Order: sequence, then structure tokens, then C-alpha cells
Amino acid sequence: MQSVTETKNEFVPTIVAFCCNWCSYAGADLAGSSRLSYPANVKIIRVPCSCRVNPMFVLKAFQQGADGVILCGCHPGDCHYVTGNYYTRRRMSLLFGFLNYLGIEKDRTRVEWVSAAEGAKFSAVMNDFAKRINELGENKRLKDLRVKENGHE
Amino acid sequence: MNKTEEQIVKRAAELLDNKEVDKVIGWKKGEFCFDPSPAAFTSSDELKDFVYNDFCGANLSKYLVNECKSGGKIAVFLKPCDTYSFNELVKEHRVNKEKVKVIGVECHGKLDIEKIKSKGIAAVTGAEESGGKVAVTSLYGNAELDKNEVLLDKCLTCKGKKFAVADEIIVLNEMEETKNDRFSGVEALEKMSEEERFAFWKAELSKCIRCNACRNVCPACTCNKCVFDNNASGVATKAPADTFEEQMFHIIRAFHVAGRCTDCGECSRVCPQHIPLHLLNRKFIKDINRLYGEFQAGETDEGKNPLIEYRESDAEPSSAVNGEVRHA
Amino acid sequence: MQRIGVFICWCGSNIAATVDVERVAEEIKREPGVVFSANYQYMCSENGQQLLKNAIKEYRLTGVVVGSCSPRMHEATFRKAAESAGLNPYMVEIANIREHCSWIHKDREEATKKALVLVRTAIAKVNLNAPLTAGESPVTKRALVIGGGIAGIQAALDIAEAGFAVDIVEKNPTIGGRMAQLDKTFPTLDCSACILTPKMVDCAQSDKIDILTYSEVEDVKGFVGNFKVKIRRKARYVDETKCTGCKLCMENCPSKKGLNEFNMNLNTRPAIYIPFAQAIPNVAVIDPEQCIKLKTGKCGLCQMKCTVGAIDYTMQDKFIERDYGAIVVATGFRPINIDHFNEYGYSENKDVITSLELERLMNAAGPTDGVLLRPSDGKHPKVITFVQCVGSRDLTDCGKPYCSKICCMYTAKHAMLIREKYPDTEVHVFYIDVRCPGKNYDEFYRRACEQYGVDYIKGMVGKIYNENGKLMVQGSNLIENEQVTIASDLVVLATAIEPEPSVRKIATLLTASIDTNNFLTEAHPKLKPVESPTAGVYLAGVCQGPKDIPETVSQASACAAKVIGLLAKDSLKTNPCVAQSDESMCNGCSQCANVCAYGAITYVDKEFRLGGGKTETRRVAYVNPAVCQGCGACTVTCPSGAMDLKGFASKQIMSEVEEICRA
Amino acid sequence: MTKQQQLENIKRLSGTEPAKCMKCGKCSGRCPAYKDMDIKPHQFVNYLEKGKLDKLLASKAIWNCLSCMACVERCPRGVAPAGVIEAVRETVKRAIGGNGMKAEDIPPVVDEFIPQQLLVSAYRKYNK
Repeated sequence: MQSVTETKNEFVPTIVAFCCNWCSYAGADLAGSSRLSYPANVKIIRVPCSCRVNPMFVLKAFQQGADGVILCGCHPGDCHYVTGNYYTRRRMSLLFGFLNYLGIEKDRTRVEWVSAAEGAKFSAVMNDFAKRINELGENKRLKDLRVKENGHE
Repeated sequence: MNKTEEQIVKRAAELLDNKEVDKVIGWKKGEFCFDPSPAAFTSSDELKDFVYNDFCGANLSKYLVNECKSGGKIAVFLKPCDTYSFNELVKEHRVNKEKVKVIGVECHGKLDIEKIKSKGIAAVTGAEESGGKVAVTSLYGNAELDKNEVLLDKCLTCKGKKFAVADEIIVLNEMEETKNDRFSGVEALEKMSEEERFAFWKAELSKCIRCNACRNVCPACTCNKCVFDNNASGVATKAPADTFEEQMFHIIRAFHVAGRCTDCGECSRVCPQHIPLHLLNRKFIKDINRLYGEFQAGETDEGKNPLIEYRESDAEPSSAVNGEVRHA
Repeated sequence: MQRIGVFICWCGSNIAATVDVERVAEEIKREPGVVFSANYQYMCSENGQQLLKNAIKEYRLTGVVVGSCSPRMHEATFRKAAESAGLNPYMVEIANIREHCSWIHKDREEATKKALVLVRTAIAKVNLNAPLTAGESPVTKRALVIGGGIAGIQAALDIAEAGFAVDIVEKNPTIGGRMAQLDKTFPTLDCSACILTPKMVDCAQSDKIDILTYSEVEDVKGFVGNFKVKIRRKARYVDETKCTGCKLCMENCPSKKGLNEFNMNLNTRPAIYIPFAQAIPNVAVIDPEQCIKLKTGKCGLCQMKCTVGAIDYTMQDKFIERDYGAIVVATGFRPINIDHFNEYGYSENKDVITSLELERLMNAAGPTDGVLLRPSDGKHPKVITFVQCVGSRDLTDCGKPYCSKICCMYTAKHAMLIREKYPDTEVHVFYIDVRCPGKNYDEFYRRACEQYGVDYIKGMVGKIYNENGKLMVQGSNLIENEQVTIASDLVVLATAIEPEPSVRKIATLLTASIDTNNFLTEAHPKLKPVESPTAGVYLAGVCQGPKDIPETVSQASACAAKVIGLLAKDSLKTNPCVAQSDESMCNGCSQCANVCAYGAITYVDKEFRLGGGKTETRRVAYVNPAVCQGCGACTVTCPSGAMDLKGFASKQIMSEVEEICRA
Repeated sequence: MTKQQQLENIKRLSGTEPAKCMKCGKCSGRCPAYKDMDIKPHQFVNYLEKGKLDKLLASKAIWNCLSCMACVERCPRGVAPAGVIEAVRETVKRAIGGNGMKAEDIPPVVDEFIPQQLLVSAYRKYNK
């Protein structure tokens, strides 16, 4: 049996970041080429637009053991697809409010607007989000524990 | 037979006999007085089984989706709250308005047989509400109960006596508007801590047996094939493997009907496990009202729901989730 | 099951220094479906691509994952290589192990582990990839140039030269832009008007170019090859087709007190005016704010005097709609507002002027007919002090963080011209650095110092105040390490430049991204410097970043080359990653069409066979693949899940999620 | 305290990052007390950046600086030369040891325009 503190120290959260191809993914690229680091446990999934992110993807992530999910898109008004992120904004406002209503910590989910020119912001946002998720600890509430056991480790 | 029922049957018979409609959708007698079920009647002879009593809580609008597929004109009896669902179905092209004659029927709130039974009354043979009371007859004698104690939950938060749509109405007695606060349940949960809320929902949702009754009765859930039945969707499950999947089902279902749910309360009415599913949908309704302005799905049969609309000045998710902002 | 090949790129040491590429390639071999795995120094090189092509053939690969730089960089490269080896290009996925991994993590173990996850995630996606074929959409062979400055003029001329029709939309009454306001140009000192006006005339005379002045872009719809643009033609109150430019109206206009914008408000003009002598079109325009007739209904002198009956006070804004295949944005710049820099006292002292104002004061067609006279009393200034970097490289709220790039050179030009023309004038220049990269640029600046005796002082000005009619310029001399105060007659501020503010609206209409300083973002800072990330939209001139005339002209010509290349095609391959609705599941509820920004979704009633010989007619969604841009908004709106996005299918994204969370 | 720690401390007290300075000299160009200073405002920033602690501590100019903050106000890069001067001043004062300011130091009749708060903060700053 491991002591409580030991497990706590070993905890490395899993963070899924959905980034729109045109702004936030490019912003993440810029963070990379500017060598602005953020924790390695942040993994990015490229989507054409933040409005492609289905609530099912967010839930799937939590089910599979993610501790935090963040959505990044172009700033409202700057969407490559004109209006996509406006829908994202409504959908995620409602969905994340709803998850919190079910008792999921509200800081486990986040929406950020990061433009292609905001490499520094991308890195800062990811550092901050990862820090917050670290503080929150493991996501026990929305997770299917079986998946971790059958997983790759 | 009550007067309203008489009128309804008479009208139904007229419509069928005059060939004004080919089909009438209403409620059919069950084994007992308290288990009428939705049914289609195609001739006036069949109408002998027609029933309209205080146990006819079922919302008939959804049945039109299937019934509309065959040709012919249909008459449907809708209580005021059911008419919103009808509008929503018309808006989404699930029901062809031209083929349907909507007859609005009187409603003073429908009764919950479980609640009557819980008062210790068995073998109920009839119940009739009048004023604030409900007179119950049973094989073992009669009783008078307080109406508010035996109404269906959904009728306790009645959204009004207005027909959102009706080609004609059958209302013999004036329907009284009742005042209630339908969001008090949501607010009570919102006031709890995250832990308490989680405990509440965990307890409620883990009761789910995935019978799909909520989905099947929901007038907003009319997909030809539900994502949860579709292997290609990536979320299909034949049987729930764990509690999370129950949550996933209910979260996604609530999200899918967000902005389209008229708050008819059928989901909670039919749930055999008595999960307060309406509290899920009402959270979305409450947040939509708060963030994007008052919206009642099914108020009309056209226009966009708030999830397929936007304003440049919409709240940011961070502040929206914190409950900081309100629609200006 | 796919047969997947994995290629891990070292990117020299960019990836290999932090990620153990060999270990990644080795471990990934054990993944189900992976039949080939290799690592190579530069996958994007000729040899690297050959490695990929050979492996596709040799191992009969059905899917490829390249662990390399960002897909925004080389996805197209590897897809093309795969295609040439006979593999559908959309069976290639990139794992971004450079920008998202090796460049941001220092710990080798950590970075290697992350790279493995990223590659596995790409494998998970490829497993569900399906071959996609691009459709085709026609190209409208007409280009739109927004902005009629030197950038827009050059782009339009080059496009027209290649034989394509092009429209210039300019919001001012004439084309010419900022360059028309300049006196001389560095480093050759040739007259700006002399080299610009012939080009303006060429535009007017070209039968391929349609000049729409006093017009603004109102709305843009469509996509590359098929833009539909709504243009507002503002009411000029003068019929362009009738006006001969005789100026009789200007002479007779009683309302002469309008500020002359062309002369930087240093003198006045009548309410009906032609901005400058060489204006194209050489047609008058009425300023409705100033015109007595339009304001009070009484006057009408110009109409009476006009011999051709060109004046029409009832004229209204008109809207026209045109189709274009490509759009060049060349909206230019303006000097920033320096009223808030109290230390320079620009708003208090008439003789503290901006460099653009000095251009007008030195220009033969300017308010002083080219004689340098100071604004306050019309006297010759004897001591002139220039201050550089006013508002540039300035992180305060009043300034701009960037270098405006042109100021060092034009200040040297001004100093030199003044010393040349008025040798008895003393000229001082306060500078932080003198930045003169460019052909013959540094030589030019040195001439100002060595040949013309301009006094360059390294240091910044801290304060300008008025004392006995002299402008006291107090600043640092860092070389001497002393504070100096120069009693001057005229102070010229090298004011920072910023993009024309109207660019914001245009960027929004074009969905072109814009940075925090309102400069339009190029698709790639080095390799795609003239393309906007929005296909079919190109950037020329200062709207993309500060630059001088030769650079602007080069960029404009580059834009033209890109536009010509685009318009030369009869059709374009469309993005195959578009939405598609599964008819068997579609409810026809119309939710998806409501969120489509492109109007790509329509509905049809379709008959479906049910069991037992029965049929059923249902309303189902149809996505026009040529119009769909592939954002995916509809996929989330669709409750039944009938709508999915090719290339970014729900199942694919969920498998990526699963793979990331599995680690 | 080592030299490095002292420099770090000055940096911390000054609240400024000397590396941000682009060496334009606008601070010194604006300084009203410039003539009386042996080390000029821009040099303070430069010495802090280059780690020339001795020069900073030996400067007489810390007693000439008016703390008018004109240099801070004018700096285009958000550097605060006056902050550096103040930090050096405090470092020197604290190094003298003991209480740098005593009640006796205050003249019996204080200028009526001197705010009470100033005396209190001076005490706080120059006493241990």
C-alpha cells in the first residue's frame, strides 16, 4: 500500500486540449517555436474549429480518465468560419454549467480564446490550467476506472 | 363519463364519421381507471374505448411523428402543455402541420396514481378532481384527498393554461392558472456544494436501469436512430457498463434536447426509477433564460432556439458557469 | 485493420535533441497495425520523402503517420509524397512532436514519452481514416483589390497585365494613398508623385481595371475562387461619368473652410473638391458635412456653375455586388495619434509637427508651395530638431510596441533635403538607434551625417517646452553623458504608424486573422508572407506589417503573382474534409442549416425503402461539398449524429481522446 | 548578504526589470535634477543590469534624486529608474545600521504642508 502523500506526489493529471486549427493550434505552434513551455501532460487534439467539439468528446475524455478538458478557439469575431466560436461559446457555457450542476468541479473545464499570434498566451493558459488541475487532483467523479486498469501501463 | 370526455368523444366521432380525419389520437381505456394509454382510433366504433379522465397525463404530440408517416388527416387531443411539444415538432419538420387537426382539451392537472396509493388507498376505481380536492373511489370505500398531494410532479409546476396552438378547443370549465416556481428545485441544487450535488446526482443516476422510457416518451427525442443505439457514434452501449455511462446518457440527452425541451415533464413521469430527470432539463432552461433571455420552446412553430443562435455580446463561458452574468 | 507506417523525423536536432527518436520509432513498432517504423534526419527532405514513398510501396501501407513538425508546416508535403506513391493523401496524419513537444519540453524522458503518446494518438486516428477525394469548384476570373495606395495599384496593374479583370475599391475619393502625399522618396530622392502618378494613370487607362473610389466593402460571402462581395458606393453628389475635373465648382464654392485632409489639415479646401491635381479619377466630390446645400438646402452654386450638369444633390449610397476569385487586402496605414504624449507638446505647439505634415510642407503642391515655412508664423525655421521613435517601440498605452521601420530613413531624408535646400539651417536628430538595413540605406544615412552635417544625437527627448518663442527640446546625449537642450524653431516627430483602422472590419468580413496591433496575420511568417490564412485572400503593404515603398511594391507584386496563379486555374480542388449527412439517420430537423455560415446545407424529400416492400419519404439534409468549409458546427447541432465531418469524424476524434487518456 | 543577493534585493525593491531597458536615455532626457547627479538615471538602470553594485552604492546621486518619477512616467519600456534609485537609497541607508531616522531628526516645527502620512512612511522605511 502506498501512503497518501506518495500517491499525491506521483499524480500527473491528464489534460486534453481541443484547439481549433486556425487560431489556437497555430498559437500552440507559436508557443513551440518561441520555446514557451507548458507541462507535458497537456495534449492537443486538432479540430477544424472549436465548434467541432461535441460535448460527447468532452465527456469521453473524462470517462477515459482525463482530469481536465480545455477548449481553445479563435477570439469571438475572429473565427475562421465566421460564426463557429459563437456557437461554441453558447454550447460550452451551458454544458460546463451543467457539469458543475452535476457536481463536477467547474475548474476542470475551461474555454479560452487564443489567436495565432498569442503563443505566449497559449503557454500561460496551459500552465495556469495545468496548475489548477494539479490542485484539484485526480478526477474521480467523471471517470470510468476500468479503462485505466485495462490501459497501457 | 365526465362531460369533457363526452364532448371529446362526440367530436371525435363526428370527425371520423364525416371523414374530416382518418384517424384520431387520444387515450384508450386500460385495465383500470388509472392506466389509460395513448391510442389511435380509426372509426367511431372504436371510440367506445376512448377515455379522458384525470389520469390522462400522457403527452400525445410525439405519436404524431409516426402517425404522420402514413397518409390521411389526423386529429389529436392536446392538453395546454402538450401543444408546445407539437409546435416544436412542427418547427423541426417532424410533424406536418397541414395533416393535423389540433384539438385543445381542458386540463386541471393530472393525477399520480402512485401518490394516491401512497396515501394507503388500494384498488382505486375512480378519481375526480374538483376545486382543490380529489374524490377517490375504491373497492374499499371513498376518500377525499388534497389535490396538490396527488398531482403529477409535472402538473405541480404547470406552465399555464394557454394553448400554444389549437385548431379548436374543448373547454367546458374555466381552467385556473396556478402559480408556481418551477426552478425552485434547480435552485435548491445550485445552492448545494459541489460535493453535495455530486452525491445527489450519483445517487439518482445510479438508479437508472437504462430502460430508455425517458427517451421513448420525450417529444424532443424523435431521432430515427439515437446516437446511443448507433455503433458508428462511438458512444453506443447495449447495456450500461458502469455508472459513468448512465451519466453520459443523461448528460448528452439533456444537451441534445437543450433549447428544444418544452419542459413537458414526461421524462420524470414515466421513469420507473423515479429519477427527477426534469431537473436536468430545467437546469438548461434556467441557464438559457438567464444568459440568453427568456425562451420557451414550442411557443411558436418557427424561429431558432438559443443554441443555434448567438449574439456577439454573449457571456464568456467562464463567467457564465460562475453564474455571474445575466442576459441584459 | 490498416497497415500503418510510422516515420519519426529528427528535424536535425530540433526534435532529436529532446526526443529519443530511435526509441519512439522502436516502441511504436509494437503498436497493433504498425507494419513499418523508421526514424530519419529530415523527413521533409528529398531523401526523407523517398523513404516514405518506398515504404508505402514496399510494405503496402494503407496509412501513414509522420512524427514531425506541425501539420500546418508539412502536412501538405507528406500528403503529396504519399499520393505520388499511390496512397490516398488523406491517409496521412501528422503527430506534432516538434512545436508541441520537443521545443517546449526540456526533460528528454518526459518529451520522449509525450512524443510516443502523440504518435499513438495519430495512429489511433489513422486507423479510422478513410480515403477522401477532393471535389472541384470553379474560379471566378476577377480579382478584388481593397485599397488604392501604391500596394493596391501595383497589385492591380500586375494582375491586369496578366489579362485578368481587377477592381480596386478605395474608400477615399481618389487612388494614390499615402505615397501621393509624400514629397521625395528614399534612398534615391526621386519625386514621389513623379513615380506614382504614371502608375495611377495606367490603372485608369487599363481596360482590365475598374477603379471604384469613394467605395467600401460592405459584405463578403463565399470562399476562394467564389467570393461574393457587396460594395457600398458612397454618394459623391457628382456624376463621375459627367464631371470633367474643370474645378469651376471649387472656385465658386462659398464654403471654403474645410480642412484639407490631403495636406494633413494644414490648409483648407472648399466643400466640393478634387483632393489633389493628379487625382484619379479627376472628379470632384462633395463633403456632405460641409456643403451648405446639403446641410441647409440653400446654395446650389456649384450646380449652377457646372457646365456639364454633373452635380446631383439627391445622390444616395449605392450597393453593387460582384463576384471575385481572389482578394488582395492593401488597406495601408496612418500615423498614430500623439496627442497623449504630453512630453512632446504636439497639441499645444503649432511648430511641433509630424513627419507626414513635414512632407506636405516640403511638397511643391503642398500648402506652402514647397517652401519650408513653419505653421505658426510662416517664417523659415533656422533650427530644426527631429525626434525619432515617437510612439514606436513604446510599451505604454499611448504607443506601439513595434518598430515602425520607415522613420529612420525618412528622417535622414528630411534632414538631408533641408540641409540641401536651406544650408543655413541647423538640423539635429535625436535617435535611439538608427536602423537602416536595405540596399543603399545605410549609405544614405551616412551621407546625411558626413556630407550634409546633420547633427545626430544618441538619446531620447524627455521634454519639449516653449520659451520666448523658441521650442526648447530637452533630451539626453548618451555619448557625451549629458543632458542637452536645443532651442529650435521647428520640431518634427517621427510618428509611429499603425494599420488603417478600417482593416478590422475588413478582416472580420474576410475571416482573416489579425494580431494585437491590428496587423493582418500572414499564413506563415517566412514561407507564406503574402497569403492570409484564409484561402484566396492576400496581403500587400503596411496592413500586414510596417514596410517602405520598395518592400510594399514587392509584396504587392508577389500578391499579384499569387492571384494570377489562382485565377489561371479553371477550377480549384475543394477541401474534401467537409460535412456529410448520413441519410439513414437524418431527421431533417433543419438544426444544422441554421448554424451553417455558408448556406451549404439544403433539404430534400427522399424515398427510403423499408422492409416488406414499403417505402417512406423523409426529409433529409444534403451538404454541398463545394460550399461547405468543414468547420463542423453542424455536426454538434445534429442530435441524431447523422452529420459528421470527413477527416475529423466523431469516432476519429474520440479515438484520439481515448489514446491520450490511456497513457 | 552576498553581492549577488544584494543586487537581487535591489531589483526586487525597485520592482523593475533592467533588461527591459532599450537604452534610449529618455529618463535622463527628462530628469530635472540631472545636472546635480553624478550617476544619471539611465546609468542606474545600466549598472543594475550589469551588476556594478559598487558604483551604485557609492553614488551621490541617490541624495539628489527628487523622486519626481518623471523618468518612470516617460519610460517607453516600463522600466522605473526612480525605483532603482530608491532601492539603492534604501540599501545604503539600511547598511548604515540601526534606526536610520530618529524622532529627533524631525524639526520641532514641521512644514504644515508635509502630510502626516509622509512622516509615518519615512519612519517605516528608514527604521528597522
